[in-house]
Amino acid sequence: MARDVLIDLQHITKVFPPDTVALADVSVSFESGEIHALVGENGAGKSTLMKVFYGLERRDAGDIFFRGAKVEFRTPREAIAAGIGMVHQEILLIPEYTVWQNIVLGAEPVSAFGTIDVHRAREAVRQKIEEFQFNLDPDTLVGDISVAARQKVEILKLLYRNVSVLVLDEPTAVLTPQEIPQLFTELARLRDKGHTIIFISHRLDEVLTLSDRVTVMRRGKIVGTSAASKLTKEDLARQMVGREVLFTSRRQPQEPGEIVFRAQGLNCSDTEHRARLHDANVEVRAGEIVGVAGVEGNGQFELVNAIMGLVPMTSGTLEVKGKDITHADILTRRTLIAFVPQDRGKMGASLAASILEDAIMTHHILDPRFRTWKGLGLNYRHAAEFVDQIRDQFAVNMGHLSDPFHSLSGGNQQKVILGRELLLETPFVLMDQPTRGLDVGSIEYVHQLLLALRSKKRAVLLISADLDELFMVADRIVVMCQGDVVADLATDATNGEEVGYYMLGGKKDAAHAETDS
Amino acid sequence: MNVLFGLVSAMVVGATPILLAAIGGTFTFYAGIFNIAMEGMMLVGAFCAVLGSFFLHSWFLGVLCAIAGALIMAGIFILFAVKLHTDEFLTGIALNLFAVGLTTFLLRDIFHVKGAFTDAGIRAIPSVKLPLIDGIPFLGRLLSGYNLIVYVAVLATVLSAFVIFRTRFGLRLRAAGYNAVCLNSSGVPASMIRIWSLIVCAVCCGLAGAYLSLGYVRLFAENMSAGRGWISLAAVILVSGNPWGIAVISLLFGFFDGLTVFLQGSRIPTQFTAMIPYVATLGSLYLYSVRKKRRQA
Amino acid sequence: KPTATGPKTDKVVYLINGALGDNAFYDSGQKGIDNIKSQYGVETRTIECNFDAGKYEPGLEAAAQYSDVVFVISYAFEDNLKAMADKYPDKIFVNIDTIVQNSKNTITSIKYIEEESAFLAGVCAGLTTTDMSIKNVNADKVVGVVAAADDPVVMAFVKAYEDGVHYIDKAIKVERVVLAGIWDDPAKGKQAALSLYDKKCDVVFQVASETGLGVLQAAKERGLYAIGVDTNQNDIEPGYVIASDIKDVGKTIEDVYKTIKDGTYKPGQVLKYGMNTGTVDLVTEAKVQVLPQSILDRISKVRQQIIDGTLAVTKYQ
Amino acid sequence: MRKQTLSGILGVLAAFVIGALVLALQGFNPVATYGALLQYSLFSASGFTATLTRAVPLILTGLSASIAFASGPVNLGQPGQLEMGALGATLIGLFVHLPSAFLIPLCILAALLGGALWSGLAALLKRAFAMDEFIVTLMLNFIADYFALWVITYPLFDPSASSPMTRSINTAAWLPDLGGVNTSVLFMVLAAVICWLIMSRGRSGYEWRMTGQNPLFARIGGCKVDANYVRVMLVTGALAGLAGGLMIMGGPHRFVKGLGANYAWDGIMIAVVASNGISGTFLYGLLFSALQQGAIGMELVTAVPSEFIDVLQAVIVLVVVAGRVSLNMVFDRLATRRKLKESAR
Ligand SMILES: Nc1ncnc2c1ncn2[C@@H]1O[C@H](COP(=O)(O)OP(=O)(O)OP(=O)(O)O)[C@@H](O)[C@H]1O
Ligand SMILES: Nc1ncnc2c1ncn2[C@@H]1O[C@H](COP(=O)(O)OP(=O)(O)OP(=O)(O)O)[C@@H](O)[C@H]1O
Ligand SMILES: [Mg+2]
Ligand SMILES: [Mg+2]
Repeated sequence: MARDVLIDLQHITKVFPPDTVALADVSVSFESGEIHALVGENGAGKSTLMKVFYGLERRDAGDIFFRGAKVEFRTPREAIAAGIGMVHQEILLIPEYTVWQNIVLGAEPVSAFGTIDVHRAREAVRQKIEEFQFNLDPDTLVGDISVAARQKVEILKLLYRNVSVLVLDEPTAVLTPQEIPQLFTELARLRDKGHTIIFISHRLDEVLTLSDRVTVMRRGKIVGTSAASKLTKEDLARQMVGREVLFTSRRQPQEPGEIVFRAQGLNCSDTEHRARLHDANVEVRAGEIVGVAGVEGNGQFELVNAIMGLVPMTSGTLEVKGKDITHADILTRRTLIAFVPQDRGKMGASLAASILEDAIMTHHILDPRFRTWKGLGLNYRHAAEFVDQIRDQFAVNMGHLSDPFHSLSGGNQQKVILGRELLLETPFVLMDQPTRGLDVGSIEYVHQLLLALRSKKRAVLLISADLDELFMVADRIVVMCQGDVVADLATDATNGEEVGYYMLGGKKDAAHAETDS
Repeated sequence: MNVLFGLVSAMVVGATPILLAAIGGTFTFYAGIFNIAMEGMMLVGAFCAVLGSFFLHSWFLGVLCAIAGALIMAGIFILFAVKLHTDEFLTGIALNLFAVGLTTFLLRDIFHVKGAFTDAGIRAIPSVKLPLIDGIPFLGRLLSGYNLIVYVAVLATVLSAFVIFRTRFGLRLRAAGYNAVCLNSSGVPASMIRIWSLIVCAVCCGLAGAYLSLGYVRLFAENMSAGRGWISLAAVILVSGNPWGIAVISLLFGFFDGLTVFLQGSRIPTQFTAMIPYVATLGSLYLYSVRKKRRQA
Repeated sequence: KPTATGPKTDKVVYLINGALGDNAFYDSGQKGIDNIKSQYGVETRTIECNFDAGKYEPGLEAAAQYSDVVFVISYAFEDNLKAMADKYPDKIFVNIDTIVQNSKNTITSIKYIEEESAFLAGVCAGLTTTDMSIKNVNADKVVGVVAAADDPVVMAFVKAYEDGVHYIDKAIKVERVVLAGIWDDPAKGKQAALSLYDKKCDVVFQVASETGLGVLQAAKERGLYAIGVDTNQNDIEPGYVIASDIKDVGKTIEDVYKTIKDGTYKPGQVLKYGMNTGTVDLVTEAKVQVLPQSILDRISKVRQQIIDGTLAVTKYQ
Repeated sequence: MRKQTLSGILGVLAAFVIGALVLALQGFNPVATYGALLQYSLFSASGFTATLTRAVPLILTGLSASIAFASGPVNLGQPGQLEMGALGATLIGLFVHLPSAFLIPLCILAALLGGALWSGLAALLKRAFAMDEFIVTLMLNFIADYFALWVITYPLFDPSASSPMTRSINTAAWLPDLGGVNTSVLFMVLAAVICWLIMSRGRSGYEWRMTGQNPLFARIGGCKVDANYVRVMLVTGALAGLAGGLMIMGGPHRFVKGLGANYAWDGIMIAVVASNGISGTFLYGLLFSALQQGAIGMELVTAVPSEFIDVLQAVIVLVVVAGRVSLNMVFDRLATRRKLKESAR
């Protein structure tokens, strides 16, 4: 391993006023031609470190050396010019633009009068697509393609700029299990062509398979850098959270109770009248966790929205605790269903509101203790107590109640949302990707919560793209494919291969036969 | 026949300043700026046009002054809304207020008059006879002989459609509105694009102002933009920035605005005919919204 | 040292409901105020209420407290004026253009007989449209008027103008554009005038303040004729403004102030200013004279008849 | 909150300093001018009451805009809603004959309804046809203005008047003066307190705010988002209508031309300067009212043209807001430096 040090970050400090020290004297170096993973809990400062390097955030102290020289990237443009590209944690593409437009944006080939040379641009993009064997059509709108394809567009966007250093911030968080290995082969191929890749991930297995070296961060500091071959998953997790983390299921055998949630024959169409859900049947019993597996975009989103009453169903019935909620308004549903949505900023909370305001949503209607003055007033004293309760029960690390919600790190935001929803004490809990983007410590915590719910005899429907997660906590796994529920399997009687097989559309009819028997 | 031509010409006259300002507004709209300062930019443009034309004895220099004046307004907007990140709506409101106060103040200070300044020394922007078309009997009268700025407005519409949808700047401009962070990380500072969009907007509003004070009439009157900037903004938002749509809306507004004068002979009270352009705007908003809804459903 | 026994008269306030800069009514009054200032060396101030109803009462109050003499144009706040005059009976209030009487009868009102000059403007327009020897005048007997608002004072002008036109020839058609209170949009005024010229009008009378400036420019653009209002506007577009219907507010203000100074002023009067005082008139003098002598002579003749009282002009207010 | 107050005060002071420089450049004496401004707005009995009276429409329309903007709807229709409210109060005041104790509440109700009717129309168009309320309310302003002008020129015209205005409303509907101060001020303060209670202590205020910030989240949370939209539009329209009604009942006692003037636009500006906060709107409303009232004093005492106040207002707006942003930056920089020191230790 006689590689040169390509990037050297020295004593980087970054403060987010008023008092978040996101990076405290961080020094780390990256070598040319390596795949270097950056891991750490939520809020450890990984993204911030890379943004500082890329010129998206200003640092408050420290130096950056690139190819031995001290550099100062004030904007991404300068970083790109130096051959560095970054794919962000949140996908940053413009859905209204086509694939090629997104890729060339900022580096467009032009002809006379500043007109974009569409032909040249499209050809160049097509070439790159072929060169790296990405399966993309340059002319489709980015809004119409899958999340995985968008990830590829992001990477292509960098390759189009001929960068030699790629920074990928959680590229796999939104990918399906089938897509991850694909991405890995592509990344490995890039490395073999001489690219340097820095990638951030919470999936320790991935980190260990893909990377050459791993740097662990904790609370704005570097814990250490080591060769991946010398590490185990447990080592990594310990370094990250500072204690042991369990990776095996602690699900105790338990007899499920009566049926709590029943969806029968759900049909649902999207705005273009394409059917998104056909005759979907799902049942969840008390004390049971039912997992929903499926490649993203196969009807899970519609299932969730239909259950919550966010989109109209064309037919079907919904029932919770024997109560028919097919036509109920959202508030009625909320008396029966706790809901943790996948998109925290859009559906789970208002980022600009205060922590308190986000934490008491729904309770302020359903719980009479939140009312004063004959229901006209909101009891802020009780609200404050309530937030304290969430903080204590769910171990939320937060500042003042009136701080904006976005000042919380992702994991803590999720904990507040979980706390709010679980304290609703509803018989049925609907969770959509509750651990997406969370670190191992937080994931472990969420899993414990799920199992605690199960032992409290509540019914849980868990939608997850992470099969390992489903196998760890779910009692049954229903598989969705193209809007159909294609399989309903007891976790103990199936395995990852079988679920994957159904997910990819195999043996549809056989699956039905199996469930019927 | 005369009345018909009169109506057409009234339509063109009413539409031109709105069209020009709205074309400017479409740039800031695509750049993601809620720009309500068009009114103020237009007013300052109108004032500076008269200032330049009167003292420099040239309508052309007057037009340049108008653009310069509007650019100064844009500069303040840029300083506050882009650089200091103050609220755009507020910046716009303050700028509009500032424009009214400043032009009145300067009118008194420079020309020693209040209300309106008119003088034979103000050179007007000439009207243009289109070379070939002017000779054609009916069409010539319909299309030729308008003020130069009218043709500039037509050109600006075509050009803006080209720039926004065909050029590199256009691609970046729209990206700045759709997702500024994406544009930033693509290596183009969104703030630069915003600044350019405001500059383009100021140029257009400056021209619109020059049309008001040197084109159609040849004088400056306090607050002579008279709400046209707001109508432009409504037009931009109504058609989500599309330059062709803006052209249609501006012409419609101009037509109904002209109609208010032509409906005088009828028995409808003048207060009601005066409402027509605004009711018509609501009508087009209705048609637009219903169509959009139907397309979505 | 103060020796005079009468009320103090050294601070004069000119309080107007609208704003200066109309090139007409308010400005004419301001000229009178300025003359008072230079002639008597007294302190003068102007308060513009900018048509803001919320400013009328505090403006009056401040003016009454600050000054000795208040000249006020009190459209829309006659009530406030009455109350204020009763509250400050020692101050001199002169109300211009309308008649306002308070219970203590201390307000002096100046009333103009604007129908007389507007009638003469109509005579002028009627004579012009029927005289095809004047350049560009067409065969159709049509004249026009652009009014900025649909209110009694403006409509008094319009109707007297029509009477004047028909006094010349009953067959002349009078086309009107009455705007909905648009006083400060010259573009609108021009548009209105153009529409009238399109309807074959040869002469357009404007009763529209700043909006009316657009009328004058429309006349020039079409090579046709306009009649100005309130001040002498004949030289704004030389050769196209054939006459102006003037209302010399300034002169009346000076006259009244003179009586205040020389002690002949009596509170609570109604002073009527018609053509016989020269305060309202039609002026035809211009750098570029368009009207032929015959028309000028005819106008003079009618003016004299009005002054003599041999021709009675119908009043509308 | 404290930071906002500080930056507000600093901003206003800075704006006055800038204004003083401009005045001095123009050859006016800044001290005398500001002295006159203060005397005619705050430090004389009649000036002070006039300032308070002028603040009524400014603050009420400001509150209307604050609540609307904080809750989502871009209701820019305060000018029109104010006129419709004034028209409502005028109608009742003219044609209903009752003792004060009944007539005054009835007139106020009519004012509230008049404003709510006009904003409700916009809300209806939005709900039924998805027409953007921003454009609708803007257009309805023009329409209301011409409509009111028609009403006072024709059907309700006072034949003895020389400009468009209605007859005087029944004296029973006149708001009395209390110690020189018109009672319309009390109604305004009452409305402001209620607004504050609703927004800062009420359940509806909480829901409206949350809906304004993230409607999807509020909807999932069980808030009736559509109903809230309509409610906010009606309430904010009613507030603007109340402004109009109180102007009639406390002021000229009749609908005269130019009644609306620029109050509502100033109110909108005040709301935005105050970042849509209730107490901020109240305070800035008083400030702007004092400025506008004091302008008369400046015109009288030092003969400064009234345009100057327009410029000064614009400067205050810009400087206060820019000051707020810069002050935040300064605070941030201080906090950063402190943290850096701490972590270096
Ligand atoms: N724009 C911002 N404003 C204020 N604080 C911020 C901002 N961005 C990040 N932070 C804070 O800085 C710290 C580091 O955040 P960062 O996003 O770098 O974490 P991360 O390691 O990438 O976490 P994750 O795994 O959740 O992405 C966190 O406490 C976060 O709350
Ligand atoms: N991490 C952060 N914490 C707090 N505020 C932030 C953070 N990052 C950006 N901001 C604020 O968000 C806004 C937008 O930031 P952005 O990076 O787009 O602007 P900029 O590029 O710094 O501005 P300019 O173009 O003027 O240099 C600014 O007000 C900035 O201060
Ligand atoms: Mg991150
Ligand atoms: Mg003729």
